[in-house]
Amino acid sequence: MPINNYIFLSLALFAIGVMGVLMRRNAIIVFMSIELMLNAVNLLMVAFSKLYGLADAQVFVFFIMVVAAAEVAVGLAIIVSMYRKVHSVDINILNRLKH
Amino acid sequence: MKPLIAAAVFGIIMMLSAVFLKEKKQASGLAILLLFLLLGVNIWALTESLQSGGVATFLFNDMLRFDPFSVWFNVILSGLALLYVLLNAKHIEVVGNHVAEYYALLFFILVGGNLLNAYNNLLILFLGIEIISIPQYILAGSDKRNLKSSEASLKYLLTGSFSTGIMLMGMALLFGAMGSFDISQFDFGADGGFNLMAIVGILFLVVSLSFKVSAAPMHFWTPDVYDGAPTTFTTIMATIVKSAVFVGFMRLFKDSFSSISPNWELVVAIITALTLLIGNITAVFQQSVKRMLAYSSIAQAGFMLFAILAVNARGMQGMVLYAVAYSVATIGMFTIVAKLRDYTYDGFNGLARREPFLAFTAAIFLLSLAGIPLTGGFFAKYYMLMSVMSQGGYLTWLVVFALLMAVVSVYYYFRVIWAMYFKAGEAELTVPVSNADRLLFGISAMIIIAIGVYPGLVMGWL
Amino acid sequence: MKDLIYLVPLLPLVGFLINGLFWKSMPKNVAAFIGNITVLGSFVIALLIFFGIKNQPGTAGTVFLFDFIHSGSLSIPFAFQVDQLSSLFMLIITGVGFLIHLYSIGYMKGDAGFVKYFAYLNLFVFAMLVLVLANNLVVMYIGWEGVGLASYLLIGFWYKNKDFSSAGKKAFIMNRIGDLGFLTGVFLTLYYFGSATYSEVFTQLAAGTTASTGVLNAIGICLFIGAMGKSAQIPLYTWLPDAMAGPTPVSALIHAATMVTAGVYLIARSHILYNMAPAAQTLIAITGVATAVFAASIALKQYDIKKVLAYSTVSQLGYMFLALGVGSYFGGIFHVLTHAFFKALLFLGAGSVIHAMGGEQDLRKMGGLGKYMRITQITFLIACLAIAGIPGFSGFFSKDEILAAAYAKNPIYYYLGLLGALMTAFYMFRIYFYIFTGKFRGTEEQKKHLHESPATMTFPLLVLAVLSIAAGYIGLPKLLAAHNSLHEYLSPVLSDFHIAHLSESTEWLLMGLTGLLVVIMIAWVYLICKKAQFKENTGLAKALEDKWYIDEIYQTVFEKPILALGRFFDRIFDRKVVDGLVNGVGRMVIWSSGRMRLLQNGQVGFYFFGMVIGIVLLMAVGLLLVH
Amino acid sequence: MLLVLLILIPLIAGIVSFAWKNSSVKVWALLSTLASSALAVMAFYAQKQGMIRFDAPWIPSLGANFSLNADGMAAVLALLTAIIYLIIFIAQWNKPLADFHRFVGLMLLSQAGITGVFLANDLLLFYFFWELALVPVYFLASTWGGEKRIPVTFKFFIYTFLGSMMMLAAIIYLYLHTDNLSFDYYSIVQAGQALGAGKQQVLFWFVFIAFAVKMPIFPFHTWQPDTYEQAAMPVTIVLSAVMVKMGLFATFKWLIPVLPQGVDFWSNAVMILCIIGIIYASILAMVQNDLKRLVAYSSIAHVGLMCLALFAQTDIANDGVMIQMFNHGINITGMWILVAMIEHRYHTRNMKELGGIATVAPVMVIALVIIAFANIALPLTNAFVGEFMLFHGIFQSANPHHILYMVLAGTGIVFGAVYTLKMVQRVAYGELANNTTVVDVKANEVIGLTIIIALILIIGVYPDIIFGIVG
Amino acid sequence: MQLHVILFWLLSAMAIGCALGVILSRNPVKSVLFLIATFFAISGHYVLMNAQFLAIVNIIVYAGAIMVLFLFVIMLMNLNTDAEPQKSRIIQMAAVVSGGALFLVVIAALKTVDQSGQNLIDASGDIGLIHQLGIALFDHYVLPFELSSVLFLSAMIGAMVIGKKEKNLNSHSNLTESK
Repeated sequence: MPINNYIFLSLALFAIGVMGVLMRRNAIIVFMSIELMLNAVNLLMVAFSKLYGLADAQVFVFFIMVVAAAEVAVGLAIIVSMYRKVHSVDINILNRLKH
Repeated sequence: MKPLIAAAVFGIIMMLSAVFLKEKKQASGLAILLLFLLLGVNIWALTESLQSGGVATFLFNDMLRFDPFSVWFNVILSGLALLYVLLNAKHIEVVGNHVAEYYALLFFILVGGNLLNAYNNLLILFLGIEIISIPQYILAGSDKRNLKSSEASLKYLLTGSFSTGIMLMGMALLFGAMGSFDISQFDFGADGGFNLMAIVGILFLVVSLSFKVSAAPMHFWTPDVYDGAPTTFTTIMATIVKSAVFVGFMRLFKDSFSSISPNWELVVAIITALTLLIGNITAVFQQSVKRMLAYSSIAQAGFMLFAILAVNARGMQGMVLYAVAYSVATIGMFTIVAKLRDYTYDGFNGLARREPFLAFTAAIFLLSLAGIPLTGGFFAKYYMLMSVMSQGGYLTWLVVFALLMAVVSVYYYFRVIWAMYFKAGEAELTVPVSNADRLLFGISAMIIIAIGVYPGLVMGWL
Repeated sequence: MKDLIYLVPLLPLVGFLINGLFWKSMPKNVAAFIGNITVLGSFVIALLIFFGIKNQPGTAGTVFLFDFIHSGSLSIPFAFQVDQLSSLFMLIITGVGFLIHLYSIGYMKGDAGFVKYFAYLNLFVFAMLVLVLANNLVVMYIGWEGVGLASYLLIGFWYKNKDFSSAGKKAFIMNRIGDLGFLTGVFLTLYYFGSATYSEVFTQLAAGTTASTGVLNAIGICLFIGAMGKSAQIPLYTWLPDAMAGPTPVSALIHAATMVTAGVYLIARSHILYNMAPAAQTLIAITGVATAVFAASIALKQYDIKKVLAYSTVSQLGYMFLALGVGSYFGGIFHVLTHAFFKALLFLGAGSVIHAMGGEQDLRKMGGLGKYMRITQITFLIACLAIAGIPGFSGFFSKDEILAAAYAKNPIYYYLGLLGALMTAFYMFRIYFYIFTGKFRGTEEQKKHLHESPATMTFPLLVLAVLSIAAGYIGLPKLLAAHNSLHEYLSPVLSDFHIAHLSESTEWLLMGLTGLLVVIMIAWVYLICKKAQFKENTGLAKALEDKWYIDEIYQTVFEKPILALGRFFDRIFDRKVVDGLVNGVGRMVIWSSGRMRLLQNGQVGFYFFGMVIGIVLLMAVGLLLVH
Repeated sequence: MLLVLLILIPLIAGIVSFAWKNSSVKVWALLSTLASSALAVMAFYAQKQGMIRFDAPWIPSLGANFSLNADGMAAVLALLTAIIYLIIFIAQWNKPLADFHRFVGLMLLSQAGITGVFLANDLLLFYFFWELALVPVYFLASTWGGEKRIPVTFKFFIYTFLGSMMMLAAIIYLYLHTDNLSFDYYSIVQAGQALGAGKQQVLFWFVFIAFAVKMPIFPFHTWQPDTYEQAAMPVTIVLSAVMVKMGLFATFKWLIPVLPQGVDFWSNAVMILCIIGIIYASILAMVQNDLKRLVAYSSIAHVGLMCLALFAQTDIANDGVMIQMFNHGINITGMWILVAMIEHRYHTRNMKELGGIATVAPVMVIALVIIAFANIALPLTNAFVGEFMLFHGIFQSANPHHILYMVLAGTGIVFGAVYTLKMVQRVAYGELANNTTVVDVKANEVIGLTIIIALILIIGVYPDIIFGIVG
Repeated sequence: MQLHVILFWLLSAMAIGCALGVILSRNPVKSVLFLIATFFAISGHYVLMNAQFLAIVNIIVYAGAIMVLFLFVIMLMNLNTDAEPQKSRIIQMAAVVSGGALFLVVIAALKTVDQSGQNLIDASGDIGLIHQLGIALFDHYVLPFELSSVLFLSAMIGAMVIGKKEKNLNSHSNLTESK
């Protein structure tokens, strides 16, 4: 498999993640779409790692996972605390701050 | 290296102290003590760096690169943090119960800031940005009785993670093209398709870093988050964090990407112009000073972006000046906002009668933000504009545009002065102004004027 | 002797300063004394200088005082030129000036602004002396505007009356229009000759100048525009009749005897220039004769004594300019001299009448005053005879010289001039008869009050009356005398220009014709005035009474449109257009701010869209560049 | 050192005044202005021996020096500034404003800034002082004055700041084109002259707009009548008597020599603007009822003439501008003081409600008449000398239309007479319109007016007192 | 056709299909499950590229831990219905167009990238093995490793600060209701 295929695949997943971010109203799904974007990046990293025969990119993937985990921990805490107040995870109702 | 370890350790100490400290005041006291120590450690590191002749040292398999600039900038960051805490301790204490934790997060932010001015590897840049961002998500949402705070936090989290994804894509593509994460190893000389990939990667990095510094069109989060977050934590976001991220941004583009600057210069120029336009114009209509300051911070980011466009030493000097002048003034302004009951312009009415000294220093802060000579803001802007104009070409017209926008900025900054000095009213303060506050405000104003008269103080030796 | 020349203007200046600075505490008699003694002092010195020059023409020359403006190539000295022409004028100014100062003591006795009055009067004498003594056009301009200032102050002397102060204002502004011409002339002179000093300019002119005739004409016309203003020629004459608002002695001194002749002096001074500028000369002659006739026609139907005298002055000034225009500079100066005496006398006489009438100036309220004030009547009559040009009186000789020269130039000038002279005789005797003969037409109260004026007032009348007769004999025509002492005296500085010699018989004929017609005219006036009936004027008479509506025309053509334009600028153009544009920019910024902030609609979804679209566009731009 | 003191004294005195919360601050202000006046006179005479200069390094990395130079025009204007501030404090002696110490402090700061503008020989330093002068004046004009003062002053500030920013762009551009990256006057002049004609033509407007707004020249003038009307009298004096000169002086020093080709290209356009301004402002002045607006418009006309002369670019015009700047400063100060006195006594500036003041306040009217005639350049007053040289200079100009320009500008002297005399008449003459009993003049006013009238007459009669030293 | 080629296409199809499932399914629980499936597909790719350790970690950390957390939260909020409000059709179309445009722009730029055709799917190389990664991680990348602890600390503090209920706060209207 040439690298191009992996680039296309990864970018396709990334784009799907972006679409998900754009089209969903559920904060959790949006967040999940972002995780999808991160995984697309991970895939690309691994492909490049393989291409160059360097471990660096794979290590980088570890750190992406680490950060993703931390972000998810904080993010879900925030979503939950938001849900506690308004009983919704719909991002459309987040409009007290505007203009 | 010492400041980095010190900041991390102090953060942990702060975190653990929450168990022992009963009083919020004690947490503040400890934080101030530790910040003094941190500043000391930073200055120690600076003297060492200067003694060694100012050569850059690489640490941890070239993960970090310390040079006098980064060390000096770290001194500035810790100094700003100290100034911030000294002025805002009382405001931090009223945000919530977890005061010690807030301070711990502040120290972690400083760790991230330190990484951003010393990184030599994209991974460290990524980690630095995340270490800075995650505490911000938390701080933004720390006022849990306030829905706006939670909303700000969630908005920041979602948009921030999104931009992280974009940044990672950029880094991945850059790695794909270069075969390395070490920014000093990048070689753009080679031909072929990989170069194009590198450019795509760089553009992804441009937009994602634009997000972190709140440049248009990635600025959307800024007004809402700055507005919704507790004022005192907005201060951190708008000053320490913004300066640190900018330095990271600048290092990457000046040290590493400058050789292919024609490929990204136009994009950054467009971002700069848009940022200036949106920040300044939108700020005009605001009624809330806090929100105005949020837009103003977008506008100021437009000016700071000039340092990235400039890719020369003047730009770097300008960045230091800007970081100090802008941050001190903004800390001062936000602190005053935090003290007021009413955040709108009307809330400032008659402040000059009630608190003449406070109003006077506020006027100096605002003059500095507007870039009036004799204040640090002027030289900051001056260096930025000069560094970019020396590039010539269409960038000259960008400078002219920036200056026109500076005229617009005078409108909204002076409305505050207008309210303070010329409008009748009783500006209500929720947190009283102590003499220590006055002293600190005075020192801040002195710093701004000192830089405004003699800019060599902060960048002369660089 | 001429080294003392600085004292001549200085003394009145000192008088002005003393009276001006201490006006609050100055007793009236001291003020009067200071005012009179300074002018008398000047007169004595002027007299000494005059005779010094007369006896030794070589002593004429320049007295340098100090550098006025000295910058780079521009050098304007403050220097006086003491020569025959200036000393003659100096004499008229100080002499007539002194008499009028003396007269004023009595005339102004009861006025609250007595001290101020003398201060102003001294100021006028000072400025007028600077005007005539100047050795260059710039210093002359100083005096030129200085007399304007004094005139402004004195016309508006009774400042509580808005009309009076308006008259002062009008006089100053009209003069300013002329002054602009004057200044332009000065700058042209400086530009083409590098100097404004007479001697240098005229030496260059005499030596053959590089400047073209066009330039010389331009300079000449510009300077003449200045003269038009000061000497009340068409079209800038309308201020002079209004200027009668001032105290009568002021009218006598400033608006008859001296100031208004400054224009004549200017042109006589610059005669070398005008000799080389034919177009300017012709313009002067035409303007002069037109003014002479036009003003005289208005004077025919005026009822205010001073107005009549004012139009008469305008008309006589027209004669002087006619003389200058046809090249008879002697004639012009001669008429200035004689006119100074008889017109001052007329005004002072009128002043005496007005004084007696308690301020009444309307002819229709007077009549038969002769029996109450004999001296006034007789002196007034002498002046009337002089101005009308009855042979033997001074006016006859000077006017004759002018008319003869005009005839030589172009007979049309002569006929028009003659027409003017006849009208002069008509209106002068019209007022003489109305005032002094017939029955008194005023109120009983006024009648009781009628009296001859005090000695300080009658003395000047008598002196002037003598002069009005005698002055004619210094300039007798060749026909009558071998010597023309005026010509002889002035000849070092002045010479007539290309005046064709008329044959003796023609000259006799002209003289006789003028004299005869004037006498007939007087007789006719006597018949008209005997009846002393005043009806509403209609038709032409109405137009004459209303001064040909010139003031109204000026108002409609100049004043009103400019003020309307001003209001338009003020209310609409400046505020709405110019400022509106400035404010518009500001409003546009605020408006766009209001629109732009709607982008920040609070919806994270929208923010994501914004960001993604932004990224796509930036990517597209950035990548397009590479390809 | 003399020059440094000229700036330092008001600066330090100003800062001290802020803390001097006592009515005796007026003594302090008077002392300070007396000291700076004495120094200014010394500097004025000292520069006869040769230009006096001061140079000290400031920001070496930028090539900016603290360099001051009092050549002819600068010395005259420094002297003017010192005298005007002295007169202001004398005239204001018995009229303490609210928060007088702040007023004094701001005034003295603005004095330091304005003096600095005139003396600076380094472009960056010049710009610094340019703004240092503006900011205190903003506060002054906004704090004390009429009802609408705040928005009006704000507009003034933004307008002038726009100019400043345009100028800043030009400053950076010029700086980057100097050989040795320096702000030094000669380096800047060299850099500017070395630029191509096209660049100079563009740069011209960047620089000139700042100055044109400050002067102001039609059509950049609309801030001016409103600001003059609304500001308190001392501030109006500062604005019109000295700040206006900043624009003219800067044009003379920092525009014409620096961008000669740009100036050549645009001078005709600017001259036409000036002429339009002269006539336009004069006509506007004729229909004003408010005394302050009348004087404001008359000032636009006068300044237009000076600017016109600057662009005539002849030596005599420049000398004329120099002396006329001084004269205009003195005369308009006198005018404002009188307007203030009238307003103080009658509580109105509307000429419709005034009249006949001569009956009750003859001394004031005498001063009014003298200053009014100085305002319309009557010979033997100072302004005549100035205007004469201005017109002469314009006439000598190499511009093909020089005669037309002179004559058109000359209509200004006719119009000037119209509105000035109209003003005198409506204020001073006629029946007394207002029966309030008034004091004629007070001692401090007499002193202030005497200084002004003395200067009017001395310079008018013997202008060599200035040319002998400066020329 | 070789097995790994078939596997590549199969896994790619699965990844993209499941990714689409994530963003298109109305039920959040289904979205989570689709996402887990996607992760499995991606792990399959990792295995193909001989990055076994990462493949395992991916499944353990992502699918096992993170996604469970998501699922947990969704269940907590009782969101397992199909009744979630949707954005309007137009916005959804716009989202697809925008995301597609991003994809196209980048692909257009990258389509010419390296045609060397190096096959990435082979069992050669040992960089993906735990031994190699361990050495890299704890030797070369020790600093980031340590730093990630700071990150986790702040995340921990964050979860605690955000999650914990606030009690007995002195009321402070300024902060509760900023205008």
